Amino acid sequence: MESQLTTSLVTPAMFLLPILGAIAVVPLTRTSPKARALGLGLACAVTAALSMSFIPGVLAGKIYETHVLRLTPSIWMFMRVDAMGALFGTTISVLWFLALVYSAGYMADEHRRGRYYTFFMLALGWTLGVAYAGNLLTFLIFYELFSILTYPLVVHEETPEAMAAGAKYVIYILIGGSLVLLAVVSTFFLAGDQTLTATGLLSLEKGRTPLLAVFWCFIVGFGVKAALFPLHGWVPDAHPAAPAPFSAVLSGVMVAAGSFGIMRVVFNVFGVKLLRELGVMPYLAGIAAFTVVFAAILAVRQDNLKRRLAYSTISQMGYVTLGVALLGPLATTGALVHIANHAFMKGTLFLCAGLLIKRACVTNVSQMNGTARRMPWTMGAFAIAALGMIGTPPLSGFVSKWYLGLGMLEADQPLYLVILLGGALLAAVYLLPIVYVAYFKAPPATADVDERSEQREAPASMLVPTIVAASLTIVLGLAAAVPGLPVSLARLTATGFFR
Amino acid sequence: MVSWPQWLSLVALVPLVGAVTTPAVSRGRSRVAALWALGVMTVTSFAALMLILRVAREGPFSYPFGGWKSPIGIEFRFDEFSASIGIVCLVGWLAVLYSQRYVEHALEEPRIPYYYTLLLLNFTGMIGFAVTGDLFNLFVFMEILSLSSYALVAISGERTAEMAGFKYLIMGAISSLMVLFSIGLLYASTGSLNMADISSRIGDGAVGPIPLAMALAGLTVGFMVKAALFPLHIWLPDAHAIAPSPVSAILSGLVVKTGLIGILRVYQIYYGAKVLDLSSLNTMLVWLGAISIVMGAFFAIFQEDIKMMLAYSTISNIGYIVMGFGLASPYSVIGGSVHIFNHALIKATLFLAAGCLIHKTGYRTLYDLRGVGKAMPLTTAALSVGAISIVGIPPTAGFLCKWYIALGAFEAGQPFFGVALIFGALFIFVYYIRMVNSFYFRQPVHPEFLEVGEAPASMLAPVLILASLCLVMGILGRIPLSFIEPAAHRLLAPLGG
Amino acid sequence: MKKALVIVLLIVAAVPLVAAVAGLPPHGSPSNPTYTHVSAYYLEHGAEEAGAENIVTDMILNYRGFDTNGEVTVIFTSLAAVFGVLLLTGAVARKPAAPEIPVSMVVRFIARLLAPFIAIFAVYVILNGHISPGGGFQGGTVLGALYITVSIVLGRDEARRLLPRGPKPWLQAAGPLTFVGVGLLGLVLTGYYLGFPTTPALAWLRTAMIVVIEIGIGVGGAAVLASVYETMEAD
Amino acid sequence: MLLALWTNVDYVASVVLFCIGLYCVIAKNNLIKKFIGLNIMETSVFAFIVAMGVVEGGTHPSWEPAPGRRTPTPYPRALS
Repeated sequence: MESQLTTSLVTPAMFLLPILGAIAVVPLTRTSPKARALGLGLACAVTAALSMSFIPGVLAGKIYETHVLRLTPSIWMFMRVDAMGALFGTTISVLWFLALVYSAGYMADEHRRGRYYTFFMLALGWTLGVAYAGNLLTFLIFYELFSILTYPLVVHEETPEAMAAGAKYVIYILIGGSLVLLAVVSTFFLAGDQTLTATGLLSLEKGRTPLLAVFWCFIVGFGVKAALFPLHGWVPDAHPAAPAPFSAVLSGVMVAAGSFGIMRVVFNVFGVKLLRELGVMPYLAGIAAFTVVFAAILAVRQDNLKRRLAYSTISQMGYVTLGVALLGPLATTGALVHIANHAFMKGTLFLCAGLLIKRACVTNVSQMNGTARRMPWTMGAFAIAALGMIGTPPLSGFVSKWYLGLGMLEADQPLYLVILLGGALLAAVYLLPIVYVAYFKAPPATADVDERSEQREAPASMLVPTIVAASLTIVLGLAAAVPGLPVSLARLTATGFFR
Repeated sequence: MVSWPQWLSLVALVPLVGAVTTPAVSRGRSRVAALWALGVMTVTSFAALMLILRVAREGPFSYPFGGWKSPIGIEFRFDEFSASIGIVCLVGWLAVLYSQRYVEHALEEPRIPYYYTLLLLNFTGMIGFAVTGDLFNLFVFMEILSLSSYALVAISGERTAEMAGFKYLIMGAISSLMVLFSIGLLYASTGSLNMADISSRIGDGAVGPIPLAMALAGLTVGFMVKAALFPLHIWLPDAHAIAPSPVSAILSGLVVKTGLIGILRVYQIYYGAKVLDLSSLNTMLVWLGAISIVMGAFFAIFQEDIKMMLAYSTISNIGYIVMGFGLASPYSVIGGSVHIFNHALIKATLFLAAGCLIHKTGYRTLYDLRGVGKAMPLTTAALSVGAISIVGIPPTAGFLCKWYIALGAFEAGQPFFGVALIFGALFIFVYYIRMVNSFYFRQPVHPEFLEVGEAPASMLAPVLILASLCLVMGILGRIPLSFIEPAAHRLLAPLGG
Repeated sequence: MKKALVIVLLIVAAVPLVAAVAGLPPHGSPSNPTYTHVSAYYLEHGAEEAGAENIVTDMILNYRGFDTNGEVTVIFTSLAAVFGVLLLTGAVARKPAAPEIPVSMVVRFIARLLAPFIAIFAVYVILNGHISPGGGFQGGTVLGALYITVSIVLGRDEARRLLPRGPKPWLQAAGPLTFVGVGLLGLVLTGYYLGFPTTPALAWLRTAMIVVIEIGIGVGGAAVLASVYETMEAD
Repeated sequence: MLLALWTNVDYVASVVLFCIGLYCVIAKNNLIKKFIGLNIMETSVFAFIVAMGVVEGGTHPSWEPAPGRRTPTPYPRALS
């Protein structure tokens, strides 16, 4: 299928809208919180709708592109919506919308709400920019912006733990960002161009050594964000420190932005052919596989719920990288689909964790005995997402793992299949006990819990997004074959890369 | 109008006349002095604008004083590098505007007219330095500039300020004398003082290489002191931290750049002449630049005083620019030259905003200023924009320099320096994140200043204008870049690049 | 230890400097570029086209007049620096003056006697600058010295009368201002700042312009010297 | 080399003065002495420039204007 280029003015609108929305509501912060919430929700919803509106065109083989701005003769910004970008962008905007609605309830009694909402919306704008970036520089600009400008969200609580986590976050992310910058500069120097193309920018003419250096700079740079071992150090600290709705998007899509970056590098900058010649992918696959198992083992030992989920994110993102590293069409499909599916599953889990914190004052797994009796809807959503994460059919997690598994067989690497299954098993080990204690253990009968035990389910503003996210997990599993949903987009992408 | 030749002489003469008449016109009334200085800067800025428009249209041009042709008399020569007077006028104008309310608080009344006199003399020196085509004239303007800078550092009359000014004076005087001695060597060798003429005469090969090399060394070292390149930076932190904030903005944003313009002039003389192989000098500059980046950033991390921190960060940024010049590839020279402009904007934003904080709260350490973000949201927002910009987060103004110099390092075949540059910026971020943390995310130690509110409009407006320029110039970066490009290519053309 | 380091540094600085000056064209030889290039032009044409008989003055005020314009500004800068940094604050100004050391009658008498002659000599030096060695800088210094003498011998109040408060700031700026004034006149006449009319018919104007500049430099220099002395004495 | 040094002995003298001044500025702790050192350096540079003007058998002064005409006023500030 030949791809045709179409100029679209809607592309920049998608990332400008949340940013302008965030700026426009700043004056409303003091006067009218209601108007602010409505305005932001509207901006976010429109953004999500716009993202979705591209999907039919993309499925028909169109690529929408817009030249936004020429900064200097060698630096220009260029937006491009292809199947991969549309998949990621839609995931981002939908999850963000859910988290935003959830925030209205979650943040109601928190401090500095104006700052929170502003940066929350800005972060949406930047992340969409990453999804729709058409060249490396645009990618870099948005990547750095959303890395830096989410710092106020990470340290929002302003507790010493949050500050420490924030410092760790910034240092990790900046080192990664610097490496990416270095790699982008080198790519521009080596290739003389920076537009992302389906076949890759670089060629072997310049020799192997610079190419290898550039490749590892990219991988390490994005690997920090994608939480590849041993660069994952910031993830387990940042998640518990951040407010729950932000944790959800942080884990769901912002970590995935790193994996998305790796995909862009692998397929659009280097290209499949060149990487096969370079022969570096087995190393990357090894690292990713190790990350899967290692993080899952660590997750088992965590008592803090959000920390356990954070380790789970590291492990799941390892799957994505592993899928990319196998360099096969099916594995790539699986990796892409897993980005979307994981976003909703992990989003659900973190939103549930937030509900538990707010309504039951539960932060640790050991305090969760019997919570399902007080909060049946919450724990129901949690259970669905947990099962999805493990890969239980017919939930969405199963679909992506199915494709990944097929890809491993296709690449003739059955060893990785063992790792895939092992990871799933470990996921069961760290997630199912939570569900078990919540449903089947009696709640503790101590005095101080009694006064809070009055509190039951959260208000609808928080509960509804959580349940929607959980039901998306089911829908994406049951209706995986429907065109327009992740699988179709991912297959389209993969056939484009492996022509 | 644009090509009226007299703009070139007027651009240096207007601030000169304005400066010498300020005490007489104001007669001790500080408000009058401020307005006078503002008016003078407005006229000067207009002249500078005309010149920049003309150089963009026609390329370099010159103005012979007294009608004497170039080697006989003195000429002003306006090329693309001279266009740095544009930023001198812009930042100068804003700093004068800002000064009005700042100094009435910080200085005693009788000093104020002389403060404006010195400020205008300082601009005269910088403008003359940037536009002159004559080596001795360059020295004369450098003296005006240096003397007024020493005095401005010490103008508060406090003991610490006088000591800082003294240190600056000693270093500055030695460097001036080195420059003068080198000018003497060049004059003895060639019999000329006109830069273009010297360049063509030493290119003839009639002069022995040792005096030329020594003159090169003297000029470079002299200008390096002015530019505060490691290890000759020791005067800078005290002087820039202790001076009144608008003065700090000018010293850090503009005055140190004069040394860099001087280095560019030296290159123009020697590259054109092709008598000496400058690669070892360039290697030295690149290394010193790299060390400056790291040292400046490293020391800045340990500063509690906000202005001290900014002063050390200047050393880092000078390192960037010098590294860009030393790499001697088109991209890096363009990047370095543009960073002269961008860093002036950014550092002026930072110092002026810090000045607002000090002016309103009376505190200047990060510890004391905790939680000030709530009291002065606009000022601290400007500071944060400046911080993001100086670290080089795209698409702010500071990013262009990183991009171009790193690209230049690859182009010059020395990727190591590109790596050093990019990772040097990380250090810088560490201390700016400390600053942002203490403004926004920490509990105030002095809760009483939460009620102080923003600085007066005449101080806030320059800060906000500069901060928005930090953002806009990132997006409109192609304007200065395409402007500088021909000059950089002309500079490097004799190298066969 | 420090001393050894300093000496090493000095040797490091001195050896190449000595080598450099040794490599210069031979000292005093008439074939030096210093004579053959630009100076030759000055020597040849200075007397008839520049307006002053003393070629040094030609050079300072005409050919390279703009440098001198800058130098005069440097002097003014130092004045502004002194005023800006040392200027009396209210508190210090109200401090009672230190008891004056009595000056002997003889000294007073001689100072009074000589003062007019010194003044006349200063004026002579200033005005004669364009034909013989001398000029505004030198004459101004003599005038300034006169002021200092008067201030020391006859007392501060006596000296203050020589430099009244009203025109004082204008007098201090006289050097740069007359320079700029004459420069602008040249601009009107010849189209270039500091241009001097070259036609023989206007030779008198050329000389007059040079003399005006000399007077301006002289008065300005004297005023600066006097004011700096005044400020430092009070400090 | 030595011959060249001897011909240019005037210049060499100014270099020696320059170094003496530099020594004073760097090594002395007394501020006044530092200033005297600076003045020595300054004078040495003027001497160097004036020495360039000497021509054997020349009678009339024809040298470049040395900046020595500046009064020493630039530096009295810190003398106090």
